[in-house]
Amino acid sequence: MEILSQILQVGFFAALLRIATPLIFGTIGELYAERAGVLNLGIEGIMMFSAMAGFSGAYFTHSLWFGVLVAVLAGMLGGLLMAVLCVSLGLSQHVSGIGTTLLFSGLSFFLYRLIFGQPSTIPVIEPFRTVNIPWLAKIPIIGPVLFDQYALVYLAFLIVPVTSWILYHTPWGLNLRTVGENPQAANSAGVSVAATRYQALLIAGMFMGLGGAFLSMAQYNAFTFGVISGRGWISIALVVFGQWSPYKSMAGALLFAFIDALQLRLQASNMIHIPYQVFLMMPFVLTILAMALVSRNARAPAALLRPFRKEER
Amino acid sequence: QPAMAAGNIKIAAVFETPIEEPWVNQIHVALLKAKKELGVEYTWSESVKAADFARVMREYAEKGYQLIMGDSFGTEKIARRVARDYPKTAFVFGSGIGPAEPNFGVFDNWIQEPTYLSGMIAGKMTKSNKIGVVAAMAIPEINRLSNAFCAGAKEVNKAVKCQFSFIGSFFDPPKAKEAAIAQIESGVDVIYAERFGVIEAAKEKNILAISNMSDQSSLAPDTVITGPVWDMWPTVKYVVGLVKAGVYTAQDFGGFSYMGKGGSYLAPLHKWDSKLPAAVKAMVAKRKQEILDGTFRVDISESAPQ
Amino acid sequence: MTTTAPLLQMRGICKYFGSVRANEEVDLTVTPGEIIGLLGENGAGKTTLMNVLFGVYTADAGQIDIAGTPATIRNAADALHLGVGMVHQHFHLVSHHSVMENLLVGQPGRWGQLDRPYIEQRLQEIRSRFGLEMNLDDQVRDLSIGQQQRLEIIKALLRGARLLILDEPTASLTPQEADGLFDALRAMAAQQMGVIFISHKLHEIRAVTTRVVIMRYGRVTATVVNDDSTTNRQLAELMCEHEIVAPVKASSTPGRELLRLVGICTAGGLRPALQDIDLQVHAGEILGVAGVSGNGQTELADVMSGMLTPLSGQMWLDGQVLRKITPRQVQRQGLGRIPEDRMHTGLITTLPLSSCMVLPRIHEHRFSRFGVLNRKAIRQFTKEQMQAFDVRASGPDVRTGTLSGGNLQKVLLARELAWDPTVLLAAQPTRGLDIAAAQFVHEHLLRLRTEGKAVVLISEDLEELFALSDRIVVMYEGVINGRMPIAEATVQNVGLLMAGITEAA
Amino acid sequence: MRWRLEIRDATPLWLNVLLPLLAILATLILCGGLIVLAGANMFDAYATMFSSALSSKFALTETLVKATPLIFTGLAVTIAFKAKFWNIGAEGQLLTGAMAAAYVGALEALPGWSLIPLMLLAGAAAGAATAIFPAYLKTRYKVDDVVTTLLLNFVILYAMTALLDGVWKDPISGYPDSPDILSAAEFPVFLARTRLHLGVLLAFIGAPLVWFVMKRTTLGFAIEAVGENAHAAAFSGHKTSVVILASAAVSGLLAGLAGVGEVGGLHFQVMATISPGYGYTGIVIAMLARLNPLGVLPAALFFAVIITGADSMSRATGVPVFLADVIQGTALVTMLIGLMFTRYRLRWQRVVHSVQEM
Ligand SMILES: Nc1ncnc2c1ncn2[C@@H]1O[C@H](COP(=O)(O)OP(=O)(O)OP(=O)(O)O)[C@@H](O)[C@H]1O
Ligand SMILES: Nc1ncnc2c1ncn2[C@@H]1O[C@H](COP(=O)(O)OP(=O)(O)OP(=O)(O)O)[C@@H](O)[C@H]1O
Ligand SMILES: [Mg+2]
Ligand SMILES: [Mg+2]
Repeated sequence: MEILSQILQVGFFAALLRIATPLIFGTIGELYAERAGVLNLGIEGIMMFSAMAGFSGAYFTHSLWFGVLVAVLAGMLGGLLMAVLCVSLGLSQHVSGIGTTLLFSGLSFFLYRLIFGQPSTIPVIEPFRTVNIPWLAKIPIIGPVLFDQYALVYLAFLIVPVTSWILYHTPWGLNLRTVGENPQAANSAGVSVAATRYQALLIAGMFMGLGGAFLSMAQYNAFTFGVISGRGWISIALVVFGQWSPYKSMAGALLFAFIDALQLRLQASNMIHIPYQVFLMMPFVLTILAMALVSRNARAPAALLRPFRKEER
Repeated sequence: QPAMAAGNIKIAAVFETPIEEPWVNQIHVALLKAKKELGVEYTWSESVKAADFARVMREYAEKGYQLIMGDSFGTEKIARRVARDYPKTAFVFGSGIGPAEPNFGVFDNWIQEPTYLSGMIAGKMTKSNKIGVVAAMAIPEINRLSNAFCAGAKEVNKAVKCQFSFIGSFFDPPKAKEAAIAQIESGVDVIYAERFGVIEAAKEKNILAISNMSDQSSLAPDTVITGPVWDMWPTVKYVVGLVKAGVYTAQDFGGFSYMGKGGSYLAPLHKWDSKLPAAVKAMVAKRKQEILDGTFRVDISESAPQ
Repeated sequence: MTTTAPLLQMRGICKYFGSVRANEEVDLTVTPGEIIGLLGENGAGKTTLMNVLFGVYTADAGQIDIAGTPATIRNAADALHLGVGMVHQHFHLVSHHSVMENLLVGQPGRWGQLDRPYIEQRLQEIRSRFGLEMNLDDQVRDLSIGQQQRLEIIKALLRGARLLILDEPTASLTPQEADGLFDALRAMAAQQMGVIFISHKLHEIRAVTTRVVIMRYGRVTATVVNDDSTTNRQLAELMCEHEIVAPVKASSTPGRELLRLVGICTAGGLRPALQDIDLQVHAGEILGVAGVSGNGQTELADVMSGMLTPLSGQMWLDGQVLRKITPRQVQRQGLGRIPEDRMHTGLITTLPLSSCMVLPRIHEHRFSRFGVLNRKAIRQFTKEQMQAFDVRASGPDVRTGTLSGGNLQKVLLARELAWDPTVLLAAQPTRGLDIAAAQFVHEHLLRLRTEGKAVVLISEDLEELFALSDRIVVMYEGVINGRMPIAEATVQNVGLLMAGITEAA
Repeated sequence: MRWRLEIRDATPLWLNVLLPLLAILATLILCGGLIVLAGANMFDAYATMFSSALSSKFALTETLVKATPLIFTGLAVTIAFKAKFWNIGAEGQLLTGAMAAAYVGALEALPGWSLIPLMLLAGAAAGAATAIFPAYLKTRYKVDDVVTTLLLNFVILYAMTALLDGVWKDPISGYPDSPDILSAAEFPVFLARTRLHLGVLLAFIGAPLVWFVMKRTTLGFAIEAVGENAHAAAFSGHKTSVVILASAAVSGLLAGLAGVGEVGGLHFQVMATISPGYGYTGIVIAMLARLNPLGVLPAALFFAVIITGADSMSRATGVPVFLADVIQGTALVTMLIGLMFTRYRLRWQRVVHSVQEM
């Protein structure tokens, strides 16, 4: 009963959307890469790097949106590296991804130190404010939940239908899916596999960049070391959980956020005395369980993990 | 017994976290001050993983640093083992256990006194009678503060209820912020920001916050009333003196972090100097004096807060 | 010389893969209305040449003129743009997409959206011009091989191909489907298109082409006009270095029953379900299984080799009933198996040849003891088998995938026959093989028969079935709807059964 | 397409030697740029880096000690990846191994001589069990192994901190660390005043042993066959799920031993931060070694040199420590590119033009 009263609060749902936002960005980004046949394990490092770059951009220009732009470019840089490694050079996607994460997270901290030194109080920016959509925000209950959020939250929930539309209703989306299923088929239909995968990875990087930007510029107002804290890895899990579908992946992100928001409230309410780590691991355990239930019908893009070299067979 | 240090001594610090971590930062700041004012040589390593901790300590010891300091969240025993192998080097580490002969001295962030005082302020300032603590994890150092904060509040306001949340890591400000928001939404209106991220939530939600470890008023002058500050300077100054004089022995330097020695205090009120009700100010000042006089002792409870 | 500009003129094409000279100074001309047959042994360079033309490979030297103007073909998009379409030896279809999606790939959209109406309209045109039809909303994975073939051709025509390349398109078509395809090709030629048709089946080449180009070791060695003056034998001789002699089938009387299936049923779903399959095969007998691809032959082979667990039914091998039908069990009971897909089921192309050769028998005492491999024995055995079956490869350590199709098939035969199986299950054993290699396989099947073994031969090549089998059964939609001794079998009655028309009806 | 990659018929030996060296050189030059950016002298910095990893007994033994968990996790990943069981979970398996070892090592009821062998056994078993679970989900329910192994790392980490925070908390320090193991359970050290412990020896024995299993036994044969083509292996009578489970077990066992080594040889207790991501680095090591168990040794040593060396270098020169991660990442990338050219060559491809003498 008390749990119910915790959930049925405006703030709970608002928190849910906020927590889900970086996950949605990461998940949708990863989705583009995987639908094109590339597992981007670089996501954790790329999100970290763009969180840092975006924050620095905003810090020095005092323009948040400029910071977002920098974050997006930084994310695309990460996508580009992945593309060079596992598209142009056809290297193993696992290693390219782990290498990218290693390199980009190292680089984030390194550059952060170079730029900001070792200050005794961490540099902060004035973060994004929530955008209150006039009239709509006044609607009781759903108003404050849906229409009083950060601009990037709106964007996150916007890119889900847009992505779905792109994937299933545009020529480019079809080419992308074909590249991820059967690169030979795409190639012989005149679609450049390499170019498509490059584009997919760049778009993926862009969204990962937005995820990073959200964390260091909206949800928090500084870049610190734990700012990503595994959210990239979780995004990878959510793509599989969502069976490579944008809407289902979003549902996964929302479920994950639901559990996280709930555990924060249960902890605070002192209602149940179990180790707080149990709450922390709940999202992970539930994701594994849910996957065990749905996986039998799930099917990864057939060409996932396979490099494509034109003249090889 | 460590030998007499000739002239300029060399100090190294080994920190497990990045230098931004609030506790580590206080040690670091004090050592920087020692470099400037006492003319010691000072180098440090940040972000030294537990797995590398011993190696880095040994490296400094091998290189002839006379004093090695550092934090030790999970590296306590590692540090002790290394110290045993270098009896001529002085080691001073944050620790919950006592010193170890001949050369392993300890300190701790005994800042429960100012934390208690800020708890009293929180107890007076809350309107909902719900106050909160968002902390990293339930380890003794943190429990001590959480409990002192809550006890201070309860002393002045019997109706106060305390809520505690742990985020499970030392660094995850977005999560700390969400945890704080969760508390605020359940009615908390004064919150103790043990970790980064909490003050931002308080500011956004227009409630009051108590900072931690350093003076963080600048982050949100209207939100942050005050907060306990840990000052490692007295400790550092004393230890450096001992090492310089060649009379260093393994001791518990924890006492130097008490208010009485100037090792901890309540952060300046800044803007709140004028906003805080005079009665509250007077009450805090009185209790502070009693602590300094030794007539009031803040109870130390290191069990996980309930 | 013809007066009209040739549709295609390839001159001096060279293509090397490392040290392999796949194409050397190749010239090829196609004029409008021509159907060119491209003939050559496995590995002669036919596919490579076509891949160069289609932009999949970039030639090392040479020039390509399309419709009289020099063309630069860097990729398939260029080729499609120039009106060259290609149906690959292995289909390039996305099996989890719909027919519509497969047709739309690489097509520009309208208003940024997929342009379905355009495809519908083009499909209408293609239907009226060439008589090819397709249901747009089917999933490719539900289509039969013949339908997938058709889809590939439509895909090419849809792009306005004026020159169509078909690389071994009939390898798994039924005679009727092949005839349908030939009608379409003739219709194209009649409309002044050019067609390049690759096949190992001489009768097809003879039936449909106007001119035959013969390749050998990467070079064009002969060009023959296809008319009454040329004979099959001539073509075969131009193509191969050694003489082709059709194997003779000695008479033999069936002995005791070696294999028996009773009431085999399997679950349906994406694959056709087998219903109540009963079969017996006797010593000294080859049983042919005919049927249009996708009517349960693959499933039958999978059940027999233990890869598909039947819902009900039993299997006897050499008089003993199998408790569980698993790969291990059927092997142990003396069933040798040549799977339909040698590259993906039979062999592991990335492993050394020697590993593939002992893959099913690695636990035998001869090859390993207490879990430790006897590598000497393995290599020795591989060498012996390579010698015995004339496998042409540099040695037992060579990567299996680098062998040609014919040699891969020999490896499989060598592996399975080494154990002296009492029954051999051979599924499509000559698919894609050139005449010489196919001959080699046939000889071995017949040898088993004379040795008093039993063979189950599943094939879509009626000619092959008629030449080798003692009895034929026909499969249609998962049931055996006809059985007859070979003496009674004709292309007509078997063809009707394959189409599902039983005599009673 | 102007430049294209062409597969080599054979790789000359000198390339196999030269290319990794070139890769290292490229890494040093690229990261040298960052060192200069940080205001230090590149040559001094590198001199410090290599000397502090290699130049003294202390440095050398520390490098070997550092390489030990990397060898174990590298081998673990090698075996799993060979079977195409994408085990990203060596990290979690290391943790369970470490926990088991720390638990057994602190049991007073056991005779002293039995502690070390039992710790090894328990750690190996715990690691194996941890890896078998996701492998079972994969073979039985087709659950994506990349995701389950990855997520399990978090679950295990939280479970471990919950234990350390609760029932298993060291009663003396009150920190979320486990109590110390008994002194009889501490691994013997081979060289006085160093930390060259039993685990180091085991790691260096382990690599050839794993090589033997992979190349010379039926289990290795089956693992490779199933990994390369599970369908074909099944057709030939191999039980693919059993083979995958077996490879997962061996993989987890090795990762578990990495944890045992850290507990028995270095820390004598478990804490939440016992592994700075050795499980993930193991993936990198395994791939650098091109999934060859013997190659794991040089790859792990190379990484150990970078980690210890770059660490000391950054301390000596004031370059931010995070350079060590950057060097590792860069080294991985350049090494991958370098190794690729042992299999491929870059060839200038003329786009077809007219042949003059037609
Ligand atoms: N991508 C490739 N890499 C390396 N070698 C190749 C490649 N493609 C073809 N070859 C080689 O080029 C030669 C010609 O092969 P190709 O496939 O063109 O023969 P083909 O005439 O089509 O044979 P088949 O009748 O069996 O289809 C062969 O020796 C083949 O091994
Ligand atoms: N990937 C490859 N790399 C190098 N050489 C190859 C490769 N693939 C094939 N070859 C070479 O090609 C030769 C013949 O192989 P290929 O597969 O082209 O034969 P094929 O006759 O075309 O078979 P199929 O009937 O399958 O078309 C082999 O002997 C080998 O030397
Ligand atoms: Mg071929
Ligand atoms: Mg071919």
